[in-house]
Amino acid sequence: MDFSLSEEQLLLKDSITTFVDKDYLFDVRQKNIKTELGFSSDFWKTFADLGWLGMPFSEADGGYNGGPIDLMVIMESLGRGLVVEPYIPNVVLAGGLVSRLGSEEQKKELLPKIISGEIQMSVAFSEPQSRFDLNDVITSAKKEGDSYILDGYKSVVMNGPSSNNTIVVARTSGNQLDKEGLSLFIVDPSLKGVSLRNYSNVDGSKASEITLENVSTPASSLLGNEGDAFSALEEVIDLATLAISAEAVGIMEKMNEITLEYTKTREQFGETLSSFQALQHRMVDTFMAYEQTKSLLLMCAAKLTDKSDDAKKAVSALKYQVGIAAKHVGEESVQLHGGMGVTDETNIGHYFKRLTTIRAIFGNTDYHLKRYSAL
Amino acid sequence: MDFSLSEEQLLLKDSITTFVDKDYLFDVRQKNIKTELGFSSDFWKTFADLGWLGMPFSEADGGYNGGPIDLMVIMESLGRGLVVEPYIPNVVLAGGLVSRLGSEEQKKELLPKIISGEIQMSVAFSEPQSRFDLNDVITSAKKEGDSYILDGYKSVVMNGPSSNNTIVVARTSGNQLDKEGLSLFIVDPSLKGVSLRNYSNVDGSKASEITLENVSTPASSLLGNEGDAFSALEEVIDLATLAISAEAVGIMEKMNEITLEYTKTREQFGETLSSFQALQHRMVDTFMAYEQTKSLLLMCAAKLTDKSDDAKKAVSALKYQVGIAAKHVGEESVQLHGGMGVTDETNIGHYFKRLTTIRAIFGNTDYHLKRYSAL
Amino acid sequence: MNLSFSEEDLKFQDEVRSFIAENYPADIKNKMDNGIPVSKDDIQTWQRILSKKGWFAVNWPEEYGGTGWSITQKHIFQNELADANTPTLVPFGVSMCGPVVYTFGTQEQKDRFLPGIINNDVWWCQGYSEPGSGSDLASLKTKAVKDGDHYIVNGTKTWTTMAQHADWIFCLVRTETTDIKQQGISFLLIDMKTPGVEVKPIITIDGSHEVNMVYLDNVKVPVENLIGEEGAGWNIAKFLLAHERTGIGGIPALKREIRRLREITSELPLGEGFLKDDELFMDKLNKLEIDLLAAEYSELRTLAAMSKGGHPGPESSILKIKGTDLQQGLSDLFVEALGYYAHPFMSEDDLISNEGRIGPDFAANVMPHYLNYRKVSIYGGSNEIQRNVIAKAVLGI
Amino acid sequence: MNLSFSEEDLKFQDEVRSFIAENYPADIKNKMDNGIPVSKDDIQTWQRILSKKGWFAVNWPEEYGGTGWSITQKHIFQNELADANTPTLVPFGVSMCGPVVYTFGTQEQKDRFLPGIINNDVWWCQGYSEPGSGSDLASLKTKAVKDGDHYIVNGTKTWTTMAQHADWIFCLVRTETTDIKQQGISFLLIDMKTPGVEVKPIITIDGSHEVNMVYLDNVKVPVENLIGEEGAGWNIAKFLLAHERTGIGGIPALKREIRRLREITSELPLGEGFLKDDELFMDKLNKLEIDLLAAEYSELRTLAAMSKGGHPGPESSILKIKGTDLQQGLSDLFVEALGYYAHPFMSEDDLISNEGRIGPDFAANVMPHYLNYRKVSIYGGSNEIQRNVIAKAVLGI
Repeated sequence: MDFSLSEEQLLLKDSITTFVDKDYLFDVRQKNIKTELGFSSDFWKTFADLGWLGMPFSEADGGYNGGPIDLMVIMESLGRGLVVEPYIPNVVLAGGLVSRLGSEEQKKELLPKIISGEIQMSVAFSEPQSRFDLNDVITSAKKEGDSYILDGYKSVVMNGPSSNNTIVVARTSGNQLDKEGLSLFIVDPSLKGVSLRNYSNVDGSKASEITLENVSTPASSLLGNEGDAFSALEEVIDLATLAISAEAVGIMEKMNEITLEYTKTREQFGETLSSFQALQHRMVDTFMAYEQTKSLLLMCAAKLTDKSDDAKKAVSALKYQVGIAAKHVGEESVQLHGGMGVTDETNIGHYFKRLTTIRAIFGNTDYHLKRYSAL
Repeated sequence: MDFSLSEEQLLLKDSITTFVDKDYLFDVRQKNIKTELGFSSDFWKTFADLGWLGMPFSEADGGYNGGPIDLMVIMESLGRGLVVEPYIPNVVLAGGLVSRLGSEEQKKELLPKIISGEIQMSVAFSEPQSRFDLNDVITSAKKEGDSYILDGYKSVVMNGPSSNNTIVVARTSGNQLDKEGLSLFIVDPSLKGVSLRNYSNVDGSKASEITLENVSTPASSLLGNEGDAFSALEEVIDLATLAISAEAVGIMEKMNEITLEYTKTREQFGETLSSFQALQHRMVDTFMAYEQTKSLLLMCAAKLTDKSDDAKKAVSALKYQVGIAAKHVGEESVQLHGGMGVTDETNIGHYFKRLTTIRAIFGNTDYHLKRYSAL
Repeated sequence: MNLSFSEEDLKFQDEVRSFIAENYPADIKNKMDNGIPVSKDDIQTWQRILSKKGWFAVNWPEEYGGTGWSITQKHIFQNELADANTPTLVPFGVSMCGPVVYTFGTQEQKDRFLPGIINNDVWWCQGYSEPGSGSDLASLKTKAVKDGDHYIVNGTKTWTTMAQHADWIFCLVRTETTDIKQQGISFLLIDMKTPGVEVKPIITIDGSHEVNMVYLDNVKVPVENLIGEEGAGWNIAKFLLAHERTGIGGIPALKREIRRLREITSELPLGEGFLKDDELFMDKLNKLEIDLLAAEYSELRTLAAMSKGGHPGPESSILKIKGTDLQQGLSDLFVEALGYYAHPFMSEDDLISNEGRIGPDFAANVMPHYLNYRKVSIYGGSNEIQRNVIAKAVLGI
Repeated sequence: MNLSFSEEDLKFQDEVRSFIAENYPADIKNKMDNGIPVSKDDIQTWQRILSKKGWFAVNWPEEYGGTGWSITQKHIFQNELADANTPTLVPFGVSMCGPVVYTFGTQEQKDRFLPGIINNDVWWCQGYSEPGSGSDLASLKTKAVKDGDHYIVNGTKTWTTMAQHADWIFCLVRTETTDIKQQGISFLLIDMKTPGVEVKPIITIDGSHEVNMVYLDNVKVPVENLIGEEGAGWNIAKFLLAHERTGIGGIPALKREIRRLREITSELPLGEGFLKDDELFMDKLNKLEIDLLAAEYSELRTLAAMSKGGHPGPESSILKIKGTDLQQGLSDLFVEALGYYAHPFMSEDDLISNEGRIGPDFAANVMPHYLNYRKVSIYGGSNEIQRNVIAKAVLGI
């Protein structure tokens, strides 16, 4: 049993940490999220240049053969920097689906561009009624000649606004909750009948509501076999859940550090906050919450790497724990900052906002507790 | 809106408090619970002499017309003294059922003796599978001529060992979970086919497992109408739930006092425990837990007095809160006592044990949360 | 003990309910019901309607324009206001400055300041916190130096809610530097139009502008604006903090909001059913409702005790902690209810124009509310300070 | 990073499993599986079986009879022991006194004391706590005054687990009174048969006799029983506390118990079904299982770090807090599972005679276990003390 990172993973971690500490400054981030794009295309280019975008792809696809542990290393480090660039929706979700299900043509067309940072993609998997159930899909796709006709509504599509292509989950057969009958389509958002409503989320990321009205997309845009998308979709979302959990662990580690530092300097009643025992014990508790989550993160990354039988269950255990710890660490960090914790100017509140949205993304505690129990 | 007690209620409270503080000493209690009877018949006589046993009964029945608020006053004060004498099973449960459902004859036969302390009674309402559902009854009663034949098993019957008569809940019709078809029988434990296994509970009270095998009890032992017992049973258990909640509130108030006192005298690292801020804040939290519970207790007593539409819901809200607070206050009190909290010699651990059994009696937090939600 | 409403109470309830139904302006109601921010004008309009009826300064002594209502009547009134979802009454004048003026002020001061508060012509804000002081309020540094018939005030106040709308500010200032920091503090009323007063917005994490920095640079304040004795300000501050805390729990609003959340669980689709089918979620809702019930009756107990004389004591600290816990907990449950739809951010302008909401109608305010409500355990004396207060005053440690 | 078992690890697991299956005495197994208290003899028998195989002093250096196993092997071994529900190994000799002796003792002391520990001839108990000391261990008052080639020891030790069975006690004693209370403490081994040693039982709220008072009245202890330098006892105590904490979490036993509780939910009738149909209960069980999984991997991380050198540091405090939280939480869930059937009390004699159990077979131990486990957050350095340790050592405050 070995918990240590490989040489390469340590180098990767170092390289991201250096980037985050030196270049990804808080005020730069704050400016970037207020732009139309919502992030920095220069930074995205850097990610590509440093090889981070290619990490999860096979060498055959032009990538670096990275596994779940590499992904964990990347996201934990990006989390510490509160990096808003859309690594998960673009690389992990869309790239993950294309690399798993794509035809040789589709892979050749899309993966090199994802790896080089030329294109942005997204995956439209949720609907207003679906909450976190991946199999709950009303959006329909009907074959007509050489095309499919898509109708439906996809909600809160991460990275939707800047996506050159969006992978849409649609139902080609079966009933609303069936796992069978789901198909994926690589949809060009400029097609007739596709309308996007773009917006910012509270965490600074961008998303879209997508309406599909009688959209005709060529049969060649089908990704994978018709009706057979569920298991690949679930696998990719599970990997993305690991990724976003790693991001949360990075964020919590950083928030604990910032808060501890703050309490060591802020004085009240003639003493630093850190000298009050009641606050000390609460900081010990947030530290332990972080440690517990980190342990499950490592376990989950290992089980996904080993393709263990209980890997899915490990994902749900992890995300459940992330939800619990994120609320605990997030709220306590703000509280211990007092008034400063709720101002837009200081970084702690922005870490808090991202940590808060992560609680729900890919399923909240209730959802994953039930999934854990059912698996 | 008026939260104050009446003159009479204040006198009642004073009288019990005086008894508890002066006569009901911890070592006396500890000796008494180790006897065969498990409590003091002298004290029981005192309860009768001071009129406490007659409180809940109508004047016509020889009582004092006391309502839920009087019952609350009694039980809160008895709780503070960790009184083990079986007020609830005998007076509130058995007495409550007889006074509600009894024929004139049954009432004349039994109530004066309950009020004078001459007899002990109990109610056998739970079964191994029933957990807290009053309507879950397998024990059956079949009419045969002038008798009923009882068959079944009743579990953890409070005050069973010293009962001259036990009121048995049995099913005369319907299926296991039906609310209709439940009947009550006043069963003489010396009848053929009745066997008792008597024992002590961890809180020092006594209970019995009762097996009924082909027991023939005269039709005159039927209490109330055949098949119609559920609503009276539910009403009496609700009142008993108020009573035991009041006992818990008294216990928690006392445990908080004892613990606070202990932390003010016990020194560690050259300072009293009470001077450590982390402990102070925790004692504030246990104090608040007590206060919150007390508020619901008052609300519930008032709603039962007014026979409000939402009185049942108030009972479940209260007992849910009692369960939460009892665990919190109980465990923290022991923890703050350190090693002394777990020894048999000191009173705090015995308060803790009673508070712990109260968490389950008449339904634990899960049961009452569900009932609250369903009502 | 009797907790039910009398005949007269029920009649009073009808009267209040009818009055609100007939007099609550439809445009303001529309904004409130749809999460569109209300303006200062809206609030002023509504408060004047209440004031005209004599129902604004509810808690004041009758001689100054109060109602003379019983505890039960006040309870009913607050509940009816909350049920109707009327704008929260701004406390700085009517609940804070007013009571200070009629309790500690001279007759002249009463005559001068109370009418403006009660008829809503003059808006107040509170100058307590300072950048360095935080929970340690008494460490405040803003200085007021006497210069003839004026004080010259210098310093910075922060977290000043609604300062951008206020005409006057009541301030704690240091008139003397002593070894015991609670001494030498005075309570001063300052006209915001005085030269040297500057207000700068603080934007909070929910994106709203509610609080401000208030810079005081050689501000000349007439000595007749001093309330109470010079150096007696700390007592007034303590009096005020206890007053503030009873209101801070916001129980009636919580009752409306939890009812609303229960409705929402029947509206929000979930799979082929609704959110109400989710037992785990409903458990949390029910637990919170029971907790709220307990807090409501705790507040009633405190109010009942107060009605028998005496100001709210340390019990108000308990109400503050429980009330703010519930506010935060409920705002979090709303966030959970929405799933992904809690994430889209709408600016205040988006909301006012009422266009392009994302997801369910009520969604836009939910996350901002959660984020904004982080403050409630921090302000008005942080919940940590409240625990210190309870430990000292109630537990005697 | 690689957390899976290698081929050899799996082979090792098989070996351990087979050994236990073949060598774990049926009568002891029967007692353990049915909640009948095991005797000192039972424990000794089992520990000798392990000792003979060379699997008793698992963590000791090989030169003293240890196994030289890898972290993974130790992990596997502990899990297999727990899975088979074997008696918990008594830590006072093998996990506490032994490591102290081989780390701080002279060659002579090693030769004299280690064999008795490893072959289970000599039973040890721990003389740390005193009536006045509690969490403030260093405030201990038991005095050892040198008198020629002996110390004369006077004082009282308390909470001494298994003192009634012990042959020897290792004690912290004060050999010098200094301003800094951590100084002047020495580590002394005392034969319980020495005149002046008296053991008195302390009965705990679960009704069991596990702990004792140990009175030391002019006890003559040869100076060669001093471990380490005179006055260096505090360092040894700290070394030992850290050692104790890693084991205290009891993760492997918790894993067996939670599996058992899950089985029980399919056995316990509830209405027309079983307890497992109760979603609220199962949620709590699942939450606890996830929490336990996290604690297990936290422990593995700590062990892995230790295997790369160094003693367990403040991380052991985290494990102690989490492990004991889980022990208490799980024991409470068992109580909840039983409903009313958690209440009947069976004395130790009732259990040994194994007659007249009330309710489900496993019920008799459930409430005593819950009550008894209140101690785990108190002993071995209370969880409050552990938080102080973490604050200081990990957070640097």
